Amino acid sequence: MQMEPMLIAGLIEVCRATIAANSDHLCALDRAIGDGDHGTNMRRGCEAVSAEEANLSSLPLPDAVEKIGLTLVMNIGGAAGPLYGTLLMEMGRELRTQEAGGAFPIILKRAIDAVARRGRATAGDKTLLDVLYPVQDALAHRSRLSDIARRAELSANDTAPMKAMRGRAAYLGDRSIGHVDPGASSCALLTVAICRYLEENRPE
Amino acid sequence: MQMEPMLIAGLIEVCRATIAANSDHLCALDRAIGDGDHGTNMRRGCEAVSAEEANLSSLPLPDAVEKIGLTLVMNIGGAAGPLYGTLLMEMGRELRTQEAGGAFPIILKRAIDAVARRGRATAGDKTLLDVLYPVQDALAHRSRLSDIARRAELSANDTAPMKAMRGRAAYLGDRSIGHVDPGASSCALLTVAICRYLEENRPE
Amino acid sequence: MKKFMNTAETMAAESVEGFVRAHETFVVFGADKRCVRRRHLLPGKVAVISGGGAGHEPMHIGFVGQGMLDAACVGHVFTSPTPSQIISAIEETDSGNGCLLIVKNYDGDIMNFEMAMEMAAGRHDIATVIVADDIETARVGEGHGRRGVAGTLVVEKLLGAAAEQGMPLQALKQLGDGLSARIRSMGVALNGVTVPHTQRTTFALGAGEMEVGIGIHGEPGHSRQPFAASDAIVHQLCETIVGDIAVQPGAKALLFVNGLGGTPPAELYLAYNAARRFMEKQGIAIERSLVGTYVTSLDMQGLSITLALLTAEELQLWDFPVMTAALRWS
Amino acid sequence: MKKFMNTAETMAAESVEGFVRAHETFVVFGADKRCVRRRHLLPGKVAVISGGGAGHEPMHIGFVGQGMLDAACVGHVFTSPTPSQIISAIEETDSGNGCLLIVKNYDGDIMNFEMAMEMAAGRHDIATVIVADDIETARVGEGHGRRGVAGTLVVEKLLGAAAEQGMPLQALKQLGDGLSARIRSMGVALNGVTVPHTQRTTFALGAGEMEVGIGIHGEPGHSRQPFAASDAIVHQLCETIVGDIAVQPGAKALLFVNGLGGTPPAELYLAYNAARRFMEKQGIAIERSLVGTYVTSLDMQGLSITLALLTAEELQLWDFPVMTAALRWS
Ligand SMILES: Nc1ncnc2c1ncn2[C@@H]1O[C@H](COP(=O)(O)OP(=O)(O)O)[C@@H](O)[C@H]1O
Ligand SMILES: Nc1ncnc2c1ncn2[C@@H]1O[C@H](COP(=O)(O)OP(=O)(O)O)[C@@H](O)[C@H]1O
Ligand SMILES: [Mg+2]
Ligand SMILES: [Mg+2]
Ligand SMILES: [Mg+2]
Ligand SMILES: [Mg+2]
Repeated sequence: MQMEPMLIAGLIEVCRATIAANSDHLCALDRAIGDGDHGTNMRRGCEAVSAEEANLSSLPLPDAVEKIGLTLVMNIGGAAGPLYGTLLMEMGRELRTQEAGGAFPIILKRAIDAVARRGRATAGDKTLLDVLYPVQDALAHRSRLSDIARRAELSANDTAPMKAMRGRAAYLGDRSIGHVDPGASSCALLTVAICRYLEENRPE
Repeated sequence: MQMEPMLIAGLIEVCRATIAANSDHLCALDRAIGDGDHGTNMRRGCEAVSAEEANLSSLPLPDAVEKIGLTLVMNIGGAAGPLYGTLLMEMGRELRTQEAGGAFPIILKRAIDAVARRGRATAGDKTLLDVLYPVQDALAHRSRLSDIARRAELSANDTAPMKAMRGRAAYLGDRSIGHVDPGASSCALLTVAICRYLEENRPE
Repeated sequence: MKKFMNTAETMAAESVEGFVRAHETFVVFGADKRCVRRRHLLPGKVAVISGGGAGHEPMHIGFVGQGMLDAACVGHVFTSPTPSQIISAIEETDSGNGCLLIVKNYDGDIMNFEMAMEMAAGRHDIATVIVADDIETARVGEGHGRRGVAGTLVVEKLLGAAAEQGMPLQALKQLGDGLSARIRSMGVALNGVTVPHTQRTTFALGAGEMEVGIGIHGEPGHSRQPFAASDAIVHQLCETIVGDIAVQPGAKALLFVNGLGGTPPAELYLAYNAARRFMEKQGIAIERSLVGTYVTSLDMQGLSITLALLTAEELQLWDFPVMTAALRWS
Repeated sequence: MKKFMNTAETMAAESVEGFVRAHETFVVFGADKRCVRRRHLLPGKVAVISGGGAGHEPMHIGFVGQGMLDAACVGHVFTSPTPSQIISAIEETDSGNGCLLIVKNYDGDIMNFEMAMEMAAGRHDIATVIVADDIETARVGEGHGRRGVAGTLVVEKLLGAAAEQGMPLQALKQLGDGLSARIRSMGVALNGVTVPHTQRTTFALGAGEMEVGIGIHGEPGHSRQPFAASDAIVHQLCETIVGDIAVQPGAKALLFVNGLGGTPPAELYLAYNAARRFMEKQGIAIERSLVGTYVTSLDMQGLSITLALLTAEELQLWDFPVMTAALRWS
């Protein structure tokens, strides 16, 4: 999987647009079991990354990815900032150490583990991890892009029956059951958008 | 007009009952152009007088009337306390100085003037004075009790088109127009009740 | 209407009792709970006394203590205290140097304090300062005067400090009377309030409405207007205030943004920010500031802005140590 | 939803700006307004820093000043500040004696402070105290801990006083960690709040409902119950608190009734009155009291009750002079 500056710019834009279009929906999900700001938080982060896009495109891929993570951390705040930020910062660092290409599923796995450590969370806690791990799994099994996207969507929906063990939703205990986790939802939306973009702009 | 302890007790009870029955209505009137407490204030005053009834009946009439006034002042607060209190305190004092009977319209006139001084108000200011003065006038013209009662009711209604110049309602300026003044209304209700009671218990 | 209360009848009394218990190191109930007074009276000073209906907390009980009031009387909700309460406060705090009564310009307050003064006059030397800082009412009634609202805090602070420093009664009265031309307040409400006894709101506002020129008794204000952005609201209040008060070049002022009970500190600070900009644009030097919930109208959502043009001496009185529940500095 | 605001995006920033201007004698913005800090830092002491989302004012900026915090970071509404803000606060206030970060136990706050600490670790000596005083949540989640709510004020006051008196970093951390078992809070809301960005309430309550066990981010609480008389509500909160904290015979305590933003002082004092009676019946000596609006959830109508069991030394730290916007005594 060979990334190019054009591709980075495209992905940044596709993520920004996806979040912008779904910001209200994500806030609504967060209102049900959290504090109602997840859409706003994600939008602020994506806009900050977009604003940096010119600088980012000139960087080597690992640096660009790490920088995107740092930009998210330094602009989002809340829970989403450190979580999405750690994901990308770790991914950038892993990309840098594992210069040889091809090991992306492993890189992603390590980045997701870093997110789990940051959040002191595990799979099943009703968080974005419950989308990230299945997506990584699909990737590791060389699923098609459309299947990865589908897996992300299903996984987000699968958070509904879970009882939240981390984040604000955990304060609700059993009352968190029956609602889709906002972080899982944003993660699925982004995964779907990225898969679709890659599908359409497949570098072959 | 010869007052007897029984009559005093009866009047106290009739006033208390009238205010109790109309307390919500008086609060509603006060909500429209004041702060919504006139019924509550009057009820508190009447209940305090009722509680004192045993002591009052043993006093000579002027003392009893003055004491009723003082009890109103010391228990009502707000605007109504000093106004109704002054009315009865002055009436008691006048009754004492003018020992000879028969001059009740003059006694009442002096007491009403004291109320006007206390409130720095005059007829036409949209206050209880706009019931008190017409009632005194009817009394001076030796109207029948039922006519006095009717005059009180009409006078209270006549405060509706007036613009308030005193009391909280004055802060509303033209917006006070179109509402019956709560103090005028309580005054009319009491007058009607007293007239009816005297009619039924006419000491003849 | 949801309030933390048990019964409407006992609400004011329970609240005052909680207040006294929370601040028992420096306040105490007077006899029969007719007033709340300083625990440690300072002999030799003029007693400074105020009072009013309940529903305006922390005013006035929150201003009882060193450097401000010696006693405060609380009436029923939105109802002036009775003369018996006021007489009690006078008797408990007058150390022979006279009493200054600070009275908000409402007919009910005026009449009750006046009757108390008449009844106590033989035994006590008493003077009265009437606070009438509200801006809107002067335009409405003809000559019956303005209401006393949040500016009362400023008058009580300055006179309390002067009394604590030994100023005699007549000088205090003169100082108080002189302040009235230089303190102006104006308020806006985003909702009406529910009087506990009646369980009904005093006036109802739609989602897009606000009531401008309100007082502190839940009475409707001067005009109903479409709800607007904070800066527009603040601008209107400030413009009216500045248009009504004689601002000399080089004027020094205290700017006070007061919450009416249901408005949180964050919004008050946001409004203060705009008010301060406005005043400074007018060439008024804001030398002192106060932002908070001090003079309330039950749980009314809304605020008032007070501008007090003060002399250097008056600013010093503002700075003078105060040790009360609501204002405290040294 | 009617709020004094201009735009949702600028609300928090405008409010903080108003705050800084109103209190400019003792607070000042840090670089790029990333934090609010003491104007006059005291060299030689450990820097005490806190922060959190906006919407809880006056916490934490209202606690910046002599005897309490050296700096506070404000995030967006209900959103933890970013590591860049926290790092900025550390850099501006660390005089070489280390920094104590006081963090409320929310995953967002914990993670942002943690990342800041990792990023600044090389250049600064940093310790963290986590405040987790909320009572309800421990019953719910399994072991992920309680929320940090109004008890944060108590922790910040005591640690701020100790730092001002020269206590070194590790001793401060020990003191702070030791407090956590002895401070408990529980809150109740009478309405949900509207987050300005979304213009929607976080949860909706009917006229006869209340939400018990709420935090301060507008999130729903532990259970929805029928609205009740104040004494019944206070009784439930107090009973839960006392059942959750190890009260020794002869225990001395601070009792703190906190308004959540839309509840007026009179109601808070009424609730305090009942809480105090309850605690004293349990044999707990209420040695200090605090009643007021300090730790808010935007304009939420509601309150929380905090009980802090304190040693004689800790009571002295509470009494130690403090000079901030929200707490001030000497
Ligand atoms: N400790 C945690 N570990 C992993 N994910 C978490 C954790 N806490 C929260 N999240 C995720 O973050 C999402 C909420 O993000 P957001 O609303 O932006 O932050 P906040 O909760 O601070 O308002 C949750 O839906 C969940 O997916
Ligand atoms: N200055 C005044 N002179 C004469 N009557 C007045 C004056 N002020 C108020 N009133 C009367 O008092 C009534 C209001 O009484 P009430 O509601 O009990 O007191 P408050 O206005 O203090 O709440 C008014 O309706 C009016 O009739
Ligand atoms: Mg959220
Ligand atoms: Mg009234
Ligand atoms: Mg009244
Ligand atoms: Mg948040």
